[in-house]
Amino acid sequence: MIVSAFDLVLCLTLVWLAWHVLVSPDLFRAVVLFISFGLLMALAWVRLLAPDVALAEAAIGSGLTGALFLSALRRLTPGRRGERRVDRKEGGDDEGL
Amino acid sequence: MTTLYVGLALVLLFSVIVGLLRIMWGPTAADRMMAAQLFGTCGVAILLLLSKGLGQLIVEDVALVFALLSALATVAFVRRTWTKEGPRQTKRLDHD
Amino acid sequence: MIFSPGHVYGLTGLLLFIVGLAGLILCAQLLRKILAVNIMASGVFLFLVTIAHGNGVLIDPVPHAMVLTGIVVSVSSTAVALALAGRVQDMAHCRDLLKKKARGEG
Amino acid sequence: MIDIVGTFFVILGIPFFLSGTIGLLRLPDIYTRLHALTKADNVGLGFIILGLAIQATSWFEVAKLFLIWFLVLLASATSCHLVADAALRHNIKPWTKERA
Repeated sequence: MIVSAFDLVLCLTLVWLAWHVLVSPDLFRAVVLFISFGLLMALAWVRLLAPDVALAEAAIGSGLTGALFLSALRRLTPGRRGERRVDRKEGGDDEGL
Repeated sequence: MTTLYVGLALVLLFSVIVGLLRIMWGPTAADRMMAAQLFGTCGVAILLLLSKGLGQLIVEDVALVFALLSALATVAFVRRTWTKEGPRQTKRLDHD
Repeated sequence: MIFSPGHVYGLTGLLLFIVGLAGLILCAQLLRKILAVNIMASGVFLFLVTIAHGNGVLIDPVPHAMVLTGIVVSVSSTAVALALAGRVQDMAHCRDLLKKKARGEG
Repeated sequence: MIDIVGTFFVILGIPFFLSGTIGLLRLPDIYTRLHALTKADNVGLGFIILGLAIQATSWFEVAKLFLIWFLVLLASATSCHLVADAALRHNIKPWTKERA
């Protein structure tokens, strides 16, 4: 019973995260949401009795992919100085989806 | 036993979900990154509780890898994304 | 037990694939397209592992091996795609398919 | 008996995690949030690991659990320092009562 509640909450969170990765106006926020998505995927693998896949996902999916996206983000964001883009005090901008 | 430990893992999962709010609001980039760091620690705890609750000892190894690599994303963020100087790409284009 | 994990996770994998596909088609920014492809890949992996899980008694190891290989392949192809996106931005001076300017206040 | 003590410690760790999350949401600026996050979570994880180590079946498992805790401590100390340092270099002023 409690186990299926865990499954349900985890799956809803995964879908919610995937949706917000794609619709959030700020690219940096999308990347951070994607990193947390990877972390929660590892929990899903554990629940599906696949600890080997969970091991690979924990190493590659959350660690390496997150670092890759974060270091590519700097190059792919507009503006002459990256920190003005990433470090805005107010909420996200509305430059397309 | 299973009910208790998976229930505690569920409580921690809810705490992660509430922490998502900081990623959504976070005024600065560092706030968002710190929330992701919280997820790393919470993920380790959830994995340990699940390993005890479901009786899968090997899941502790997954928690070990999580703990080992949880700093990687933050280090990449501080060193590559949130730096002061301009994009490195402009420099390289000048050389070309 | 109300839901078997097979139902829940299989449905989630399907939903992730659909959401990722929609994002891949609808989003204009290159980085977001790469994120969408990653989400699609996660959906496919989730579905495969759910098939392997079955009813939780006998677990098929072949889809696990495929998913392990797929995770490694997807991270390398992500790296290549990110490098290509950076190259496209530098050469075409636009960072998405709507031709927004890459440099300057855009 | 051992199970009861171990479970007690595991349950004791949960409020620290919750306080870390609440601190992340409610504290006013990034430095205070860093403080709440790294301290509360590490103590919470420490209690959980202590509780699980009490119930562990082998010394190898105990060593593995404490290795996990050590790695998390190392990672969170490193990343907390790095983020606070970067935030100072970005001229983010620490919160004071007057400017609230």
